[in-house]
Amino acid sequence: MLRYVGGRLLLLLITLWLISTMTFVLMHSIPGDPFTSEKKLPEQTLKALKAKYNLDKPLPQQYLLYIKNLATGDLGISIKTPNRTVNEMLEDGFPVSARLGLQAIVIASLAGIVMGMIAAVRQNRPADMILMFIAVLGISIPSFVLGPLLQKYFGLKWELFPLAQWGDGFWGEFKFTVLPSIALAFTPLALVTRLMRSSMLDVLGNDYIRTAQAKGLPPLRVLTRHTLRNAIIPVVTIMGPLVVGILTGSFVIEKIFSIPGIGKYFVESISTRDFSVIMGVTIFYSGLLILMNFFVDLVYGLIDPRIKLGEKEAG
Amino acid sequence: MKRKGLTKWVSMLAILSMLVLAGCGGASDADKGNGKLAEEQVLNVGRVPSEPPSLDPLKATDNVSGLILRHVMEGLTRMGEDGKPKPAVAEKWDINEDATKITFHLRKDAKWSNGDPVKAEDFEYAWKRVLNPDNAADYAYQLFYLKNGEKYHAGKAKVEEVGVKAVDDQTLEVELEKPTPYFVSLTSFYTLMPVNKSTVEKNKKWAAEAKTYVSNGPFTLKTWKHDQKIELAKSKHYWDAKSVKLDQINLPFIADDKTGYQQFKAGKIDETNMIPTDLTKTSLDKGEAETTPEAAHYYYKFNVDKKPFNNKKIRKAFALAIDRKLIVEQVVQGGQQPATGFVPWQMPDLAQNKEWVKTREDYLQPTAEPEKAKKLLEEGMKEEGWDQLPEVTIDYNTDEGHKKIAEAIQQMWKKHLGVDVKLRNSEWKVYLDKTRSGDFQVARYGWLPDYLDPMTFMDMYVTGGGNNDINFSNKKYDQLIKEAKSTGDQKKRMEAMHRAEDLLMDEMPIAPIYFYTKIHMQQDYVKGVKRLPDSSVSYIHAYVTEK
Amino acid sequence: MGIPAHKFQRVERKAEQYEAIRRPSVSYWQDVWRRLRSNWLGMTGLIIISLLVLMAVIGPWISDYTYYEQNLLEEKNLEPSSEHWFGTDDLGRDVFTRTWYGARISLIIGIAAAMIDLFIGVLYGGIAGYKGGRTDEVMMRIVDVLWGLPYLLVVILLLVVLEPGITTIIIALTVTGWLNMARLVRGQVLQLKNQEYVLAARTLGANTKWIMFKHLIPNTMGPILVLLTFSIPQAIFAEAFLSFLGLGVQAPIASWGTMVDDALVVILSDEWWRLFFPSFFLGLTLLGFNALGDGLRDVLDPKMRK
Amino acid sequence: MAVLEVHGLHVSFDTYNGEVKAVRGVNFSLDKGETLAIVGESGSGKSVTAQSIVRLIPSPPGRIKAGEILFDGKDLTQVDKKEMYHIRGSEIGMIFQDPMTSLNPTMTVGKQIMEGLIWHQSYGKVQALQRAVEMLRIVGIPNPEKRVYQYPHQYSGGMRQRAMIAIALACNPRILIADEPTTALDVTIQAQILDLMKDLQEKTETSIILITHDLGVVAEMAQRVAVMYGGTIVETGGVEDIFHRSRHPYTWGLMKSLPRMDQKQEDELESIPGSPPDLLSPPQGCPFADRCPYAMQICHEEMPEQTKVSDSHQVFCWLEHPAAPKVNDLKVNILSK
Repeated sequence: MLRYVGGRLLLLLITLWLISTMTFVLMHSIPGDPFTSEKKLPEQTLKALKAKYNLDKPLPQQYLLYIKNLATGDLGISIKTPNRTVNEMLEDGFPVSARLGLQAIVIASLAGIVMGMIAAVRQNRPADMILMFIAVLGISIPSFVLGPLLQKYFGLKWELFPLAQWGDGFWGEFKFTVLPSIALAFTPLALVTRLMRSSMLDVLGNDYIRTAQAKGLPPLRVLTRHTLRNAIIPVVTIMGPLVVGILTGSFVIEKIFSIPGIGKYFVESISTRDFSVIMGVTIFYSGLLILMNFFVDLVYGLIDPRIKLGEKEAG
Repeated sequence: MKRKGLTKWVSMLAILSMLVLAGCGGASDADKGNGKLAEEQVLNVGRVPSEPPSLDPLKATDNVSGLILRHVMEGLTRMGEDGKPKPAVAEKWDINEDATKITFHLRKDAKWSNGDPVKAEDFEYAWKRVLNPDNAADYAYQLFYLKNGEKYHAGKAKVEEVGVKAVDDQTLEVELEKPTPYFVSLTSFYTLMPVNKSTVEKNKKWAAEAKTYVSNGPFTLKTWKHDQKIELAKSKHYWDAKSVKLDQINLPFIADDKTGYQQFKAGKIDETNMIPTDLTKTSLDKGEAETTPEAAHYYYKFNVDKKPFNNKKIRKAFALAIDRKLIVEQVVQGGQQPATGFVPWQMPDLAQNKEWVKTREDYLQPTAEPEKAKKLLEEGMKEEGWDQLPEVTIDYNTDEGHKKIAEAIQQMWKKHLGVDVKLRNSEWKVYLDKTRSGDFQVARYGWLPDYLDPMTFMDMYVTGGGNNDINFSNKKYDQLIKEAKSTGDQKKRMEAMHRAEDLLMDEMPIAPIYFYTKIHMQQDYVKGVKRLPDSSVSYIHAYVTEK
Repeated sequence: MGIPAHKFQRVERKAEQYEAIRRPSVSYWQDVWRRLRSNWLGMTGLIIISLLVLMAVIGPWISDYTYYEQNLLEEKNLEPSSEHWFGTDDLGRDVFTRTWYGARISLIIGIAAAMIDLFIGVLYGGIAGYKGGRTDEVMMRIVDVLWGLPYLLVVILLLVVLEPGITTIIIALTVTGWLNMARLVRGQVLQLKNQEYVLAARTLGANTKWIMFKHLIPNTMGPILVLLTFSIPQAIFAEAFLSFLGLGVQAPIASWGTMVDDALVVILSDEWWRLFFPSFFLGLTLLGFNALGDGLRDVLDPKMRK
Repeated sequence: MAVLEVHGLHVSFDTYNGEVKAVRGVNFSLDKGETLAIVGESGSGKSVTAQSIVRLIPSPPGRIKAGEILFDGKDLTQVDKKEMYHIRGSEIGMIFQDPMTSLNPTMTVGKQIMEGLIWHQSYGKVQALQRAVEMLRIVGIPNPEKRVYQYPHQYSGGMRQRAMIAIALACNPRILIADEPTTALDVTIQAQILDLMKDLQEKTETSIILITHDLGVVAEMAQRVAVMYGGTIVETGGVEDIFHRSRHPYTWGLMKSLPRMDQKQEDELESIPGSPPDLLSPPQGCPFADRCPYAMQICHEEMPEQTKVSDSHQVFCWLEHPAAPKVNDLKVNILSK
């Protein structure tokens, strides 16, 4: 096991290196640089700017410089907001995105699992149909539509929650997080519900459920003790990338609700070609993603003792 | 002028006459509400979509930084409501006859927020700092007017040779490369604002946080919560603090127009420009929003190197087949003006002291002229010996507004010229790359002026000009622009530029569409907000009455 | 007892009759179809989708308008009426025609992208999960790499390299679209491959392909179908985003995604029909696919087939 | 004294194709310490009958249409859910056919045994664990202290069925329903498991309902046998009655298909031609009539009545009718064609 974990951590570094190298290449192979703008800057200004950010050097040299800084944990300075370092941007923004994301994940996974279980137990009956309808709403109303709708009704019309912005302190922030959390949770909720329903149905058909029932366990106990764990693998699988995606913020939700998270950097850094931010958020995101997928793989083994990773190939 | 202005520099008489005028008009915002000052003088402004990139005048390049800088900092002059420079840190100034040497006399009571006096040296330091190539300031070119400014920036002159010098604490001498009568107006621009020399030298990151920020304007930077909000507080060190009524201006960052709009509706925001484009017409019709003209031009540019727009008649035909009035009234719907020439409204003709557009003939009709256009197209095709027009594609960068206009124009060209054109949209920087490299036939463009003088438009299309990516080249035109640039005589300058515009509109390398407006909404209890001809907005003398 | 004696006569049977097959034998797909036909949920889904496809084909054709013809002066933002069944948009175009024209693009893109995701994802994830060990390790790290790359950068590169159009959109959508499917399938296969029936099949000498397609894939069909029904709307909305960047269909051609995008503002104004119709049919499509998915799940579920 | 009495049980499943009448009027009783075997081929309704006793038929689509199941004088079709949960597991235990799939793969065997104890007998965790170890030892699992913490996939097939028995018997139920307990096992292990069950039954006086299609198992385990066909019991009696004095053509068929020691290797086992009736539209008359070599007209038209051969032996067949022809000596010829 220890060797497996060690091997995975080494692979993590290699994967991360691959991602950053490919991103670096991609980033420099698309048109435009941070200083391309509608009004063309004078040649000498461009030269000075490029020199300042080492962009005048040959690419391999830029790459080595970048990797060198990266090794020391320095992600560099944002080219478009020159008074902030990428590290600062991530340090300030990530807790905000993560907070919102965690709330959304909790809503989506808990409610989704419960709703999925209900739908499965009540298969093809009204409760199941209603839940399917909700799930379809959840996927057919994208967050860029849902956000403004929530704002219009819960913020403007009924004045239940603030329309947008962000507060101070944990509880001061809470009311600001309600609407965006809901908006953020909606689609994952639908996905978790549907996946859970489907794999619950698979599990409910198994013989050991009958064994559990024959033991005289009441249905709720059968569901929680015997079906949940066996049915949750698909949900756990999609949770890996989903959690990372949500924790690192959503561009759309953060924009609509004016939330100071890091979600916007994923889009804005690329549209402004802010090279250092692109690299910074990519490394941050993929590091998190790889860790999370690693974690998911470990969780597989905990959930189902039959799953043994890192073993010799089957057959 | 609709709004009651309490301009400090205008004489008492002027104030009186304006009040009378406002009374006659009956629509002054002082009439709305009961006019009693509210207890809390706090204004919530919805104009900041995201974190300002930098509040260091050296690095600021965008509207948001500009908006904040205009309130926390003060240059030698400030733009007045008539578009003319008004005294600010400089009490007065002298210009020599050919507009190559200007002496600014600074007021004694101008102070930094840390109590230091504002000295001429701060300006000299700030300007040379902008020009210093090591600092790589995007807007260094705003100071290329200074003698040797461009050379110093290019590393071809020494810093001492740059034409700015603090003679003493209150006197700043400026030498210019060429006659530049509008240089005084430029001193209100944020790149030319002073910085506190000792602060900047001590702390490289002084402009990154509210705590370390030292400013000389009517407001100070009270809070800067990154990615979240900025709060400005009235400065007690400001020389004219007594005419500032607001205690605080809150600038929450609101990235989405729809959110800004709803925030305004919810009363969380008092003044904003965040109105979704599709709602402008409704908001204007309901009277909740207003527009002000903006000296900027939205047009299509023809690549004169690419068929079929190498032909002047064909260019003209396409330009004539655009119904500008229809686009303005039915597509963009924000009170814009159909463009009938190149230089937009609000630009002054400094020789006649009138708006430029009123001193020139209309080169085009606001509506389409289908017969003329069709005839020109046929003639053009005959000239080129084409039976069939080469395929035409409109390029635009993706944005809801651009797309709608492109769709409308596509339809107009089909209807009026019988030509099927294609649309092609691209991501912003890809689009820039395409247009820069000449990989387009006709593309949308919008030009916002750097300063309030027609030259900011006219020198764009000189041969080899930095932004002349349509490769337009005309010797006569180049000659006229050169003429205008070499004299301080407004009459000669304006005349030359008028002739250049005649020529440009005859060659028609661009198809004018409309002149921009700025839109805003303001709660009834907000008074004294000023909107200036350079389309900036000022809250310095704003106040809040009881609701 | 009053039973007549003749009732106690022996009734002779021929031997063949014993073997008479009570239920006609059917092929696998015939069986699926027969069972689906009796599954009202699946049939509802199938009918909804068929109707939508039918309308996408004939919708633009039965309307008097084209998707591009504008009438800026007289017919902007008209409510639904007998003239314009779904109203008109802000350039005075007929929303009915645009909706069904958009249906063509959105349905093609949604279904094609989902199918490609399914194909690659199931194959890749199945192999990774089944092989396990180092193969799985390497294959899943490749997935991580693709996932970690900033998608927008990839898309912009495609924008430069490829001509805009439906094919390009589908390529862009499937470059990373299959990753989720692959991970899901792999997770399921990891769980299933150690189950007794698979072990049994393996001991009996069944080859990998057989085990994959006869044992593993059918048993993970439920989650696959769920993810599949989700990748359709995702593709449809992503298409709007990609078209926004310049990768996809060019204006004035609309898709549901771009129509929803363009009509977003009606949340704050009154022209509800511009948002409602494309959203409604998009929702209906998803409802159809979800119902069909659930129905198929019931039909294909090996445990339910008795 | 009967521990369990089943009277006129009807169970149906509502499917898309219509109502499947899986059990149609089944009666039997079970005495204390007795083993009743219910035999019949698959689809005959024997498993449904067993599952109905503890109300474990999936509902919907299944439902008990009519009849009563008396346990301790209580009608199990009527008791409330809560009481039913108590009876299941604690009073009536169950073992299923496939030990491979009948254990929860994600729970240790120990926990699966302990669960019932904690739930029904309010055992503490430590106590329950001790009992689980004890149970494993009783069912003959070596090294139970260690095995109790293992997962099912670490057990072999036979061990799993032992574990299943341990689970079913942990609470000392009065009735054990064993639904084809050995079908999925190797022959050698089959014998071990049967021995184990017999052994345990002697010690605990548990009554067993043994559901099987394997007459060999019946011979070894049961005192009484009920033969089911097409959702009804066609013949019931003591083991001797059924094996040596059976009166129903279907039972004869079953006997014929039983492998015998004296059979030559090359002889094929005899089978009953045809297939069981479609219970979507069950035949009006005797369900076996279609396959019965002696079928008479009446067989196709009316259900046969019960004929009491002896106190312990009942049969449902028109051949028992005084008016019916005697066919005793013809059966072998006809069946073997």
